[in-house]
Amino acid sequence: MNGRPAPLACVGEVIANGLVSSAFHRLDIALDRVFTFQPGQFVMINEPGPLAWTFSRPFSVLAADDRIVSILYRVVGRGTQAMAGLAPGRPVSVLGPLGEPFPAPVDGQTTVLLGGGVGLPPVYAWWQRWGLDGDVACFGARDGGEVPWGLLGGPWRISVDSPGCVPAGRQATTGVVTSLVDRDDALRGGERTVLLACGPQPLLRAAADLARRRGWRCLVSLEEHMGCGYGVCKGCVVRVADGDTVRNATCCHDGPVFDAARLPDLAAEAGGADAGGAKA
Amino acid sequence: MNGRPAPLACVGEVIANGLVSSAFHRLDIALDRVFTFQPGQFVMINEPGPLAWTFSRPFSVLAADDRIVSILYRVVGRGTQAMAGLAPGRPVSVLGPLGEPFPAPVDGQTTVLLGGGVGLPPVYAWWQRWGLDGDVACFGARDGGEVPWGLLGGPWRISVDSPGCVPAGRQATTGVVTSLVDRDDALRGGERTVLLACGPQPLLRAAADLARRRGWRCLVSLEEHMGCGYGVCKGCVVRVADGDTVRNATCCHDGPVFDAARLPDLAAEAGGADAGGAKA
Amino acid sequence: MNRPAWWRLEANEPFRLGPRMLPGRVWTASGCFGYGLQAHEFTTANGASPYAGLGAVVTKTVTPLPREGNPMPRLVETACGALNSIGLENVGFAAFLETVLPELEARGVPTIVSLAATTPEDFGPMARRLHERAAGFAHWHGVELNLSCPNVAEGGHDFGSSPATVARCVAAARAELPDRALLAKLTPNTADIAQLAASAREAGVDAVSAINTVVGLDVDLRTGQPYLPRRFGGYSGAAILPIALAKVDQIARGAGVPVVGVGGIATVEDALKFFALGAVAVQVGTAQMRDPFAAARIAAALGQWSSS
Amino acid sequence: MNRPAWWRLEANEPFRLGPRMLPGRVWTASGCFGYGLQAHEFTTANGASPYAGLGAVVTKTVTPLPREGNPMPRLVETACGALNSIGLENVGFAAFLETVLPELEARGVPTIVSLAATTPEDFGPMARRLHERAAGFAHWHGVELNLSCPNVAEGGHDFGSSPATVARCVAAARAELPDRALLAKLTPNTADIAQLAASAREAGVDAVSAINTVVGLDVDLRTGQPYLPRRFGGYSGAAILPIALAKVDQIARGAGVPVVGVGGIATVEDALKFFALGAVAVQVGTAQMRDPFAAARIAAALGQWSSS
Ligand SMILES: Cc1cc2nc3c(=O)[nH]c(=O)nc-3n(C[C@H](O)[C@H](O)[C@H](O)COP(=O)(O)OP(=O)(O)OC[C@H]3O[C@@H](n4cnc5c(N)ncnc54)[C@H](O)[C@@H]3O)c2cc1C
Ligand SMILES: Cc1cc2nc3c(=O)[nH]c(=O)nc-3n(C[C@H](O)[C@H](O)[C@H](O)COP(=O)(O)OP(=O)(O)OC[C@H]3O[C@@H](n4cnc5c(N)ncnc54)[C@H](O)[C@@H]3O)c2cc1C
Ligand SMILES: Cc1cc2nc3c(=O)[nH]c(=O)nc-3n(C[C@H](O)[C@H](O)[C@H](O)COP(=O)(O)O)c2cc1C
Ligand SMILES: Cc1cc2nc3c(=O)[nH]c(=O)nc-3n(C[C@H](O)[C@H](O)[C@H](O)COP(=O)(O)O)c2cc1C
Ligand code: FES
Ligand code: FES
Repeated sequence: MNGRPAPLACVGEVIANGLVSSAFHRLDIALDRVFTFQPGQFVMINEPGPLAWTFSRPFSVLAADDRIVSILYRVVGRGTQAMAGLAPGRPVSVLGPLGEPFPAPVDGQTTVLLGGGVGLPPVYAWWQRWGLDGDVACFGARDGGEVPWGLLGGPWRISVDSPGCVPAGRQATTGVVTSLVDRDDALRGGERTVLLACGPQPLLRAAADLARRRGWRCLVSLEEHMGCGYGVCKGCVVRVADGDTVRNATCCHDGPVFDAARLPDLAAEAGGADAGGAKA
Repeated sequence: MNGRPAPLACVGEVIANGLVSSAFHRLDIALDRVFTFQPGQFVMINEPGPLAWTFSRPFSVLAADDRIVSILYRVVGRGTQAMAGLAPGRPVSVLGPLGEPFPAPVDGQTTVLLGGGVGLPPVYAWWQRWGLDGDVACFGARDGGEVPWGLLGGPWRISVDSPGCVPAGRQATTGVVTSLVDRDDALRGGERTVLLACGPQPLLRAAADLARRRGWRCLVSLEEHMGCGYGVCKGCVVRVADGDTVRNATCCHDGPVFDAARLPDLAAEAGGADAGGAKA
Repeated sequence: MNRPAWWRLEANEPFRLGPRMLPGRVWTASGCFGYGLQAHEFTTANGASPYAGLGAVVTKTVTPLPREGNPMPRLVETACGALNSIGLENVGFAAFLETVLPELEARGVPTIVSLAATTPEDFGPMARRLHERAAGFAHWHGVELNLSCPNVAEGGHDFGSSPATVARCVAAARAELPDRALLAKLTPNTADIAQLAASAREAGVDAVSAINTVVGLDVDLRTGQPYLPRRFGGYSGAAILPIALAKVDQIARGAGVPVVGVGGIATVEDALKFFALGAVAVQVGTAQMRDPFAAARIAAALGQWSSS
Repeated sequence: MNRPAWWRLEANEPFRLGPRMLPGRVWTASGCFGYGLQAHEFTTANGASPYAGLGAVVTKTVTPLPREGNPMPRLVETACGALNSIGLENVGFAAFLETVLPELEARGVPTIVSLAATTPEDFGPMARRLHERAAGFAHWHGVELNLSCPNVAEGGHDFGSSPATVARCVAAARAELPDRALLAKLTPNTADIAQLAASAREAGVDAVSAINTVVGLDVDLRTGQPYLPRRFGGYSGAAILPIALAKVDQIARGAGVPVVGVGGIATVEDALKFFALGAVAVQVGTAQMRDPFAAARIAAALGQWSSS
């Protein structure tokens, strides 16, 4: 909790909103103040005024530049559908940044980043902020069309569930996203290696499993349905081990980033076959 | 009820929507079928799908041209506010034409038309359809800015509550709209004269009063809050004299056009001072 | 939407409800579609009938004597629904029986007649006269006792919230209605609707309808007074859907009586939620007011799945 | 909006409620603003405090022992509101008393403590311990008995719907709470809320709060099952505003006890509707979840009129 940037509660204005791949929209919002965040943090988005949805929607911060905050989203339901229709100039309410971020790297640490589908923003933001030569950034998607190639430079390792739609000059491995590091001998047995993952549940399980096998620390960013996003409603609880006992933690305020070793629900069915790279 | 055009229930598309005076918007909607109506009839307007207001909103038909139906509206609340934001291309649901129209003229009839504020459409439509040289068309508004001059050609007599904003080459009398015919000797004592009026309650009262004094027949178009617009909910009833008894009639289906002589509520306070020409 | 995997019904096929078959499972709700005659005018220009595929039109509630209803205004739109205070304006049972019902029969509109009364024992004679006059009608399918209208000053509110009164009303009507479906429409303004439903079952209904409107109020901020002259109105529309679903679930799981779901239905998705909880049929009310084809559209969508 | 002509209150001025003065008439509702501590983080970057102008924060209901609450998911958004099934997750009365309440006092947050229990007699000891521990606290203003949470399996539902039980709960707490305001929060899931309010008045409350959430349900169409593991949830948000207004009116005109309005308030207009019906204060619940400044904004708007 310490060192988290102070969250804003304000109404911004859409300055850009459109597809950056076949499935992901990018929304850039101009605020009236500078926006700072830590990679892994999120914002609650809503329409202001009478059009507001009862609950705001959580989205990880993709990037921030002075007064502009950007998110990446997939249209899945009512809220994201409305978001996709927001033309430049339209007001958007923003609450954040919120939640526990991914930790900053310590000296000598090697970081492996695994993002799947719309789980990309936290790992992308971490890579942009802290990424070094020895670190490994991986992203998995359903197919090449879903990958926002423009965001992901050469160093990114890309996996796809099904081949196709990969632009000329770029490469993608067919398979689950964990396979991008599984075969990497340079990464075996690193005690100082930290795995940061965000994506669908099967990806998180595979990531936790991989980390356990290699003796890495593993931090995952979870998703839970949220009411408030700032810890007051207890609508988003996650079971977290605390020594010998398991207690409720809020995904929004204690998380969304948790140490995988403390998540019994993740361990429970770990190593399942379906560690797909793309969000359902 | 006989001879009313069969009503449509369909979703059209906005083709134009904008101010035609300082206070009145005109909305043109393209349908997939030819739209025919009788002057005095109205349509129920709504947004289709999940944005629909619980109740559709009634608006008199201003004009129709093949597949295009046009209305004139003033922004007063939530529904009309939303309507003002409908850009060309947006879908609009239209139910209608509905209700009892103003009667067509009979041979030898002189017709006096009185419209106030957004009560203009029914009398405008009547004038466009049936108006002859001997008829008199009058329109009252708050000021010259509110008058849709582009719609109202030379023959229209215009009154305004307060002078100002009258374009060069056009004329407007300051005063209530009934005063435009009150002083007209050519119109005294005509038994074959019919007065058709639509506008705010004080205008309708003044019109009924004038007609009574002159021995004219007077038909008024009433407004009531509506639920369905087609006679099924009994949410819009008006007290109407039926011989010796007074019973409920639906404004939407038995009206909105009624013979003023059959409306006890109109007579009750008739002749009030405030027979203003503009709708509140 | 697509057909959900759990969907099993044939919504547009006849199904048994009490002594007879009803033609389908999507109905219009009482008071929101008049006497079921007014919407015929939409057939000509739209190439389709608003009655197509309807299992029943539940007619506007009629009372033993004609009623003028409440003073205007009678309707208030709220943020996500509406309040009404119509006050059961109706032509009265005699006029209904002599002119309206025969016309519904002539037009082939599947009809369920909604009745209200000020004492439980009034339902007996009304049911008997219906039986006498309309026994031969092919399209008259049943009676729905409106035990729940919260707008009638003379007792409507407390009336239907006592299980004993519900039982007396049902018993009185059942005794005179041997060969048509008998439904009781229950009030949601009670702590335990399953108890009312169970009482109706024991007294002999074939199904209960749930829910009628929820007591609500809205204030006109210009005056600081309620909009409606009677202060309270009946709350309906999208806002009450989750309340109706809860009440239907309580009945379906707790009262052992078939239930017809009403409240907030505007789309096929809304209707499906009631069927998922075990409703045998659904009624469309407020949504029918803005779209005379609302129920017919839902019936058509469900019908497509049935035949596929 | 502009100040309505009928507006007479000074919403941000201290007013008497029972034995003491409360600092204002716009409060946050229990369960939607945590323990009143989490939102301090919004003050720094926004140049304003979410607590500014609040008459009280009603803290999340605490129970004698800590509770883990219900299984996830606990929230469902509906077309114009939400269902919750949190299940009274809370740190327990002891931890609340020792760590939370002193911190609220230290931060100067005007506080009303919400309590729930499984038997009426549990309220006595809790009130006594509060009185013993916090008698000297300047910012602790009272207790709200949550007699209405519909989500607790062990009786919460029927619990608060009997006038006799309401009276026992109130009497038990009142006996131990000599110098703080005592409120009873009533369930709307009853046919006669005015009766509950009258019962609370006779047993000694200073005011009643109305309403808690309405029982609701939503169905997940993919599975055909309710979204919430416990099937039912508490319905809140814009959709319940007309229901809350009706209940508040019934109490205000029928029970002779001051009433605090809760339910669906998101704007100053919504709040005004409760004041128009005679509410002495209002609480903001669900709207506070999407905007930590919701209640503060309403207080500021009303405060402007008071001073003008
Ligand atoms: C911390 C966090 C970060 C997230 N970051 C991103 C991101 O960067 N990009 C992105 O596309 N999505 C992200 N999500 C998921 C995103 O919040 C949901 O896709 C979105 O809320 C769906 O809203 P809807 O109205 O379109 O869907 P609906 O299904 O109509 O929503 C109904 C309700 O369910 C909730 N809900 C639905 N799906 C999810 C979900 N997967 N997780 C949490 N709540 C959900 C909604 O918030 C809403 O309350 C994140 C979720 C969390 C918790
Ligand atoms: C037969 C008829 C013809 C009409 N023709 C026109 C027209 O040509 N141009 C025009 O500008 N207006 C016309 N009106 C009035 C128009 O319907 C209302 O201005 C409009 O419904 C207001 O909607 P709102 O949501 O903006 O206002 P709100 O006040 O937010 O509406 C709330 C509710 O009150 C109803 N309502 C509010 N004002 C009126 C009103 N004056 N009459 C009836 N219901 C009202 C609305 O329909 C809605 O149900 C007509 C009304 C009727 C009955
Ligand atoms: C304007 C109006 C009039 C109604 N009249 C009746 C009635 O006469 N008898 C009755 O049983 N229910 C009546 N109802 C209740 C509806 O039949 C239905 O139970 C309720 O509105 C909930 O369904 P909905 O949300 O689909 O409207 C009326 C509802 C409305 C909105
Ligand atoms: C997530 C959530 C949790 C709640 N928890 C409590 C609670 O612990 N105690 C209580 O008395 N009311 C609780 N409530 C009810 C609210 O305090 C309030 O009475 C109700 O939600 C209606 O107001 P609203 O529409 O403004 O939310 C809760 C409501 C919500 C939405
Ligand atoms: S979303 Fe409210 S506590 Fe997490
Ligand atoms: S608006 Fe429904 S009967 Fe006239």
